[in-house]
Amino acid sequence: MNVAPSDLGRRTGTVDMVHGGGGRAMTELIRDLFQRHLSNPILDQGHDAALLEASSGRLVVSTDGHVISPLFFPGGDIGSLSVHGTLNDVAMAGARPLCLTAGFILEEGFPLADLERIVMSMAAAASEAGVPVATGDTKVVEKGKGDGVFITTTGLGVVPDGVEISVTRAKPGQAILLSGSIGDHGVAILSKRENLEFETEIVSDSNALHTLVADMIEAVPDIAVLRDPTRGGLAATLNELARAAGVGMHLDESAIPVKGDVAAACELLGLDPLHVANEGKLVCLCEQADADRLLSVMRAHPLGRDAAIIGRVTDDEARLVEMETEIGGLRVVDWLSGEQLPRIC
Amino acid sequence: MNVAPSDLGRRTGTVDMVHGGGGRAMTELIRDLFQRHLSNPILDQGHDAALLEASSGRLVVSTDGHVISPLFFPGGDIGSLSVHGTLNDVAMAGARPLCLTAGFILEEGFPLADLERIVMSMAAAASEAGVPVATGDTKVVEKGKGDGVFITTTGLGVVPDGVEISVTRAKPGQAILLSGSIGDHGVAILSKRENLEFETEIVSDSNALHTLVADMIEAVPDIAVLRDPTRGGLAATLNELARAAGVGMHLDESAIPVKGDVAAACELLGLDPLHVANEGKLVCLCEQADADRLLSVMRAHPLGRDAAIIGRVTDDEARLVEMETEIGGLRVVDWLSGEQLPRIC
Amino acid sequence: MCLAIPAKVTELLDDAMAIVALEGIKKKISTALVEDLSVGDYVLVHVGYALHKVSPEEASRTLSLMAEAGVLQEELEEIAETSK
Amino acid sequence: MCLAIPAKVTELLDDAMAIVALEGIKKKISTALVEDLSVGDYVLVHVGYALHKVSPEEASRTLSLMAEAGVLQEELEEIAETSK
Amino acid sequence: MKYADEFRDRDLAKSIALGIRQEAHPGRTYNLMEFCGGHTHAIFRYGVKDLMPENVRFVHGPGCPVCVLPVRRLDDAVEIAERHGVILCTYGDMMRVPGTKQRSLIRAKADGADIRMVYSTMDALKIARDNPGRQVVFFAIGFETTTPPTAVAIKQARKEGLSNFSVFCNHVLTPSAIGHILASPEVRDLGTVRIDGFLGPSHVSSVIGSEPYEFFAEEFGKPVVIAGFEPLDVMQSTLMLIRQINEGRHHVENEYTRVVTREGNLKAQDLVSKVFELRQSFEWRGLGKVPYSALKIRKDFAEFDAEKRFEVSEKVSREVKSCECPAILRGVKKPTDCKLFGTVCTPDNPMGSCMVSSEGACAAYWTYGRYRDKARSPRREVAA
Amino acid sequence: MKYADEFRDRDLAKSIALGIRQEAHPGRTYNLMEFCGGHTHAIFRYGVKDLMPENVRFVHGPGCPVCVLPVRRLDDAVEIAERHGVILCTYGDMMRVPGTKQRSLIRAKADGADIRMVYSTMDALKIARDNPGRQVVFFAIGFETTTPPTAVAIKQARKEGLSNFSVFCNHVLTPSAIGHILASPEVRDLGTVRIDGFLGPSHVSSVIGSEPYEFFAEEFGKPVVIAGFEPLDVMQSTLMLIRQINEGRHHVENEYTRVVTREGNLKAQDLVSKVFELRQSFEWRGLGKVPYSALKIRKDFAEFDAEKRFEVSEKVSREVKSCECPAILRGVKKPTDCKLFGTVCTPDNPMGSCMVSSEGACAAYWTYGRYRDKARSPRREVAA
Ligand code: SF4
Ligand code: SF4
Ligand SMILES: [Mg+2]
Ligand SMILES: [Mg+2]
Ligand SMILES: [Mg+2]
Ligand SMILES: [Mg+2]
Ligand SMILES: [Mg+2]
Ligand SMILES: [Mg+2]
Ligand SMILES: [Mg+2]
Ligand SMILES: [Mg+2]
Ligand SMILES: [Mg+2]
Ligand SMILES: [Mg+2]
Repeated sequence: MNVAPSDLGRRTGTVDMVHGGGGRAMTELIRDLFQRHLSNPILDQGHDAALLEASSGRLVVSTDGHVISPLFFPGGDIGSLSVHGTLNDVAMAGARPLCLTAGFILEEGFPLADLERIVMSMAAAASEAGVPVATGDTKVVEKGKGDGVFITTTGLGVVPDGVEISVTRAKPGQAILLSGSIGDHGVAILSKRENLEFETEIVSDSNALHTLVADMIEAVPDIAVLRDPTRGGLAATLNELARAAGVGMHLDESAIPVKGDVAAACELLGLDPLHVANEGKLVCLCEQADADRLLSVMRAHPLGRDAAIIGRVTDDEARLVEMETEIGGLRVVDWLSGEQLPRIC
Repeated sequence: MNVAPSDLGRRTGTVDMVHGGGGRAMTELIRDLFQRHLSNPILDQGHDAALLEASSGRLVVSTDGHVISPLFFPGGDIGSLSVHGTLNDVAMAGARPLCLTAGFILEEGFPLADLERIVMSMAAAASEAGVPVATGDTKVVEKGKGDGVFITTTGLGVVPDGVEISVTRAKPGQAILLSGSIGDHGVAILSKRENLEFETEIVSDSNALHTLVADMIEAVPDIAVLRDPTRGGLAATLNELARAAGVGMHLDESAIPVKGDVAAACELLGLDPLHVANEGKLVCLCEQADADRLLSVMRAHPLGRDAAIIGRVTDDEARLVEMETEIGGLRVVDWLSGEQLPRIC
Repeated sequence: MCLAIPAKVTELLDDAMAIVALEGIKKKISTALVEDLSVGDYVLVHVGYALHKVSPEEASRTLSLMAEAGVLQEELEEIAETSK
Repeated sequence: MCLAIPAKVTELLDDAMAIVALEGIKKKISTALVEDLSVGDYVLVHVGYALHKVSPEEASRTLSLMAEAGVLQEELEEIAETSK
Repeated sequence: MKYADEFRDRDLAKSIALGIRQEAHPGRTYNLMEFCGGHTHAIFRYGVKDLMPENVRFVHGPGCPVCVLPVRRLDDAVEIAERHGVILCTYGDMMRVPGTKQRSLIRAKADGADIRMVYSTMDALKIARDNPGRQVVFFAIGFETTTPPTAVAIKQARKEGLSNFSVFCNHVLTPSAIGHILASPEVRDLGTVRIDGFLGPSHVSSVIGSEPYEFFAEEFGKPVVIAGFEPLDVMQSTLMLIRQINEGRHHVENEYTRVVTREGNLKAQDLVSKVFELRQSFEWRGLGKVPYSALKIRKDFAEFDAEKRFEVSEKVSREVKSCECPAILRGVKKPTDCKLFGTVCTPDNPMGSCMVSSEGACAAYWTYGRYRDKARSPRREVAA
Repeated sequence: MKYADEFRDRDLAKSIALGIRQEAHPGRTYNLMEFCGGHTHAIFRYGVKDLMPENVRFVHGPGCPVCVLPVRRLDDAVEIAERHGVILCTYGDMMRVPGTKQRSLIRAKADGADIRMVYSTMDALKIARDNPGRQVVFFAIGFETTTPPTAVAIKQARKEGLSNFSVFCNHVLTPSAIGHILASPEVRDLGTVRIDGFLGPSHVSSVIGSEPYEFFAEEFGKPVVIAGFEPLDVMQSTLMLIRQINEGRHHVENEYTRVVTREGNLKAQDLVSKVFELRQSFEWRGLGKVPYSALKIRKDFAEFDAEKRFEVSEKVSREVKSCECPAILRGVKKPTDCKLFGTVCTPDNPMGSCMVSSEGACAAYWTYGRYRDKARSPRREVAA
């Protein structure tokens, strides 16, 4: 994407403290960049608070800060990611998303052309998902007090009647389904990290899952739990669930889809794919009786093509997630400890 | 407030990258600090997305990032401010707030005791306002890529039937009301800035205005416009309104309440109180016929005690905000240009 | 040019420093540039330094001159008014 | 200890560098520590350096040994099975 | 605020306005140059012009230290910060002033230079104390008012042995500038700018007294009134000038007696003369090279002279060509005479220093005047 | 992944497991020390123990370069970073290892030190090239595997004249450590730890060959099998050890023939001996001072030796007292014998290096084993 920034940056082409000062420059930044690209009837009201049409039903709200580095990565950037990440959290409550809000924290000196590229990618992601960015906010921090761009998005959605998705409904015996291969996002990001660079065809799986969820709910309204295994990977998500629900889990390593390149990158860097982040995958717990039907619905959706049943919920009072390994042994799958650092040992 | 942090910080007492890694440490930070202090039935669901009770009516949503320095100031801190700032944007749409969300971006090395103090102050502000923090998010950025704490809050509210507050309803002839003295917040902050320190009794006016708005709407449901003059001060807010509505404004300098200390600090630093930020004030446009009634309702509320009618909307096609000065001359009130820098000339 | 404002000396400190008050604002400034300061004096403050004392007598003399400036005209107008 | 993984040399570069492939992953590594490398060779990669070539013949010999390890036991079990 | 509020009184303003209307002869115009940006600011900020009769006109002079600093010196400061990796301290006023290619200090900071805004020279000293491993340079600008605090800081640095502190000195002298304007061909011979009298600097005179202006009041035959910066001071001084003009006098009179004496602050003068000495010549924006119009640090304090400590390259500094600041600073043109005013050049995107400094004439015209729609409609001037 | 996936095959695993169950005599136990953390990791990560009969036991050895680094050396690295303001580069593995008062490199970084994680010594060289104004120190750790890349970097730095690059060398030697364990009174005389054989280092031997182990296989009468790091390699090597033990042999055998030869990588060995020389003695955590067990930079390359370039203070380094890492590294205790295991000490809050390194025995027990509820219920050991 080769974008000529509007005349905002005619002087320096970068974000100035002035752009956050509450004066004319800020108003113009908002108008010429944010409103221009993200335009939709709600945002175009131009209010500090967006007014939505009357709606009824149980509302769902979720928020996520995005602080990713690098800002641009194969398969997306912080703009599209901040849309997908929050839409997915709304979708994991079983909800139909209504709108998003976006709060930008910009570092002084950040190139306006990069900002425009990010906002355009955000706009494309939102419009592809069919969800408007209803309102936003921009702050500028001094050089050295930020990292280019941080974006905090909040999503709002409505839960269809009859749907009750909650971690409290996780019960021993249920099937654990995964919508596709793990680790793609994290490996795409790592491939661009300074000092780690490697070439790969792997692109981030960053995607909005609400239409997949809608299909799943239509087929099996009784789905018990949905989660998107983002930071900390599948391992963190399953451990969180186990801990919150007071259950254990038993996984089958051979059933968990991992792309060859992702496995290879993990070998190279000493990482476990189970700990690597995803941004377009979901985990689902449902009754065994519904599992096969759900699986075929998932596989019929473009974002669930590689879906698999990867294990079952157990009644382990120690709330452990355990896994039968490739070679037939048994191991525990723990949370990631600390940061995910490439290692040599 | 002297807070002993929970045992989260037993090793170092500061935020680690680990706290943002998506593993156990993060889960514990969230549980032992955020959930502990901000606890309410919605947040306690413990989901990544919060489920609200069914509600009907026109929804309002608003978001704001808070990047203030210093983090603690007379009359508040970034925690309380991030609650008030967003509740006020929701209230300025005439809405009754339903809930807030909070996204934290923490800098590695930030003291956990300070974070706890901020979260407690946020909790106190939310509970005083009667609005729950429904869900949140925490990210940690490397040392030197943040500035202690950034908080992005999003607020959700419902607009009562019959209320139509919109900048498009600004019309020549309307009265301009201000809920109290200007500049208190900005001066309280400046008094703590490095290299500027001065002593003052002035504390920030940071406050949640939704109950004042509720009273005003009850008395005059026909209010045309509400705005909180935050960044850029009263001058920016009035210019934004004038520009958006295609009207001019005429102000009376002597009618605008400015505390003695605020005026003095502005003289000392070469600032104009009209450009200094407020966090607990509102501007209101209404028909002249309603102005006196509205004024007395405002004055009856603790947060509107010093309310005043400060001018009127005009039909100036140049959309200028002009003001009769103290000595009887006329000047234009412009936006703040650039950052608000103390000056010597 | 040269933003400066009169403020009242409320405390004399060591090292040629003082506290001045401007309404409720208190600020520490340098008095290295003025001699014989006493608490209660007003000084002109510029970039954190007292530049000069302010003379109360001269201030009120100036105010009187200002008040007198329009007197003749006012009287003429009053005369015109009453003789209408 | 000493995380290392076999990868295939796909390109030899100047300055004792090479590109290796591991599935679809390509990574530039140093070959300063090994001699006589050819494209198609597998090398053991550790901290960005090739440490040693991997011998295909020895690999398959080892795999055969592994396959034979359980043969006797398997046969005994089969015999037990059929003689039930 | 005592000694401020009284001098902003509406009734007194009316009184002086009446006096002026009464004494100004309808048959002639009074062109009064306010030397100081402080006066320009007060005139616009309080709408003083609305209270004046048509024939009393203010001509804006070169009295804004930010505006008169040549681009070259700002470029040098940026270079010191960037090339030598120092901590460069300066007053808030300088931060946004555009240098060559619009590169301001705030821009250099955004690009990574360590530039810090200070309120006082004492803050700069503190930064030097707190960063013993770094060189700290105070970028000093200002007239006689601002010079003594710089002198105090240099003496203090010597006393404390702060070897990492130095000053990039750009202090200039007002009497030389006024004299230069009066001696310029435009004023003296061609008569393109008729100046009938001067509103003289007030805060500058609190230090140097009123006496230094006596020479050219006499020499050039123009009355000078040392005028305070409050709106009533400006009005009263205007009245005093009108009276002198009417009577054909050309004395130095003092309206601002509550602070200014004939001899000024001798202690401050003494300190300044110990630390600084005259430069043979210094460039003022708008006025060009003006002899003996600026100060440099004496040899005795050479170790605190950033010009000696840091080498600065020969460079081609460039102002925006069509910027009329130079003419405006000489009183030859008004901001609205500039083609860039209000279109390309606004306070958000200043092309020249007169648009940045809140004491600059362009900024005052734009911020407080009704010129903002100039870009939209044909040029029209509305009384400010 | 070729040469990896084949060695994780479930059917082959079953085959070897059958073989082991068949050949291991039910009447005796086989205590096999896996010297390397890589083996420990493979055993736990793949659940190898589940496929072994009860009487085949793995004893964890000192083969994790991160675990054996004494706290003192880590404290020195932190000091170099903090006191000398250098850019300290290190492998990710070292970042979270707790030093005195739990101060890790990551903590020093949070406090402001410039510490950068690198994947390769080539990255450290690049950082030095990119920051000519800064000193860049590579904090080198590792066994014989990791030493040659450090040697290449030092030679490259000399070639390029990178005068701002140096290495804080902590490379250690495995044969000396194994010999030291076998010679220790616990093993030799008291018999508290009975070791029947060794799974020998595989990647180390890709460099040094299998030959260096022949001396003590002979001397101490214990069989050694050089074992690859894939789970099937570990299992096959176990079978080979069982056979030797059953037959009363004590030879060095090589399971990992696809990479390891008797003589190893002569080119790498030659390079290492040009750049490094033996230290008379070096401290290993758990083993104490071990003679001739580590390398230092030769005098000829002294300008690249951070120990010579940066002065480091005499300091009292302290490990957590009740941490049993020292005993665990000698194979004398198991992680579950440590009172802190799983209560105070977890991977999120490690007290000792064995809990940080993913090759540390404590981390493996915790992460892959069923020990997490230890803090809640009475100590119970469940097969991992
Ligand atoms: S308007 Fe701008 S360009 Fe024109 S003279 Fe003024 S500062 Fe210069
Ligand atoms: S559990 Fe922790 S304290 Fe105990 S031996 Fe292991 S690392 Fe040391
Ligand atoms: Mg979320
Ligand atoms: Mg998310
Ligand atoms: Mg989620
Ligand atoms: Mg906002
Ligand atoms: Mg940065
Ligand atoms: Mg908002
Ligand atoms: Mg707000
Ligand atoms: Mg607002
Ligand atoms: Mg989140
Ligand atoms: Mg910082």
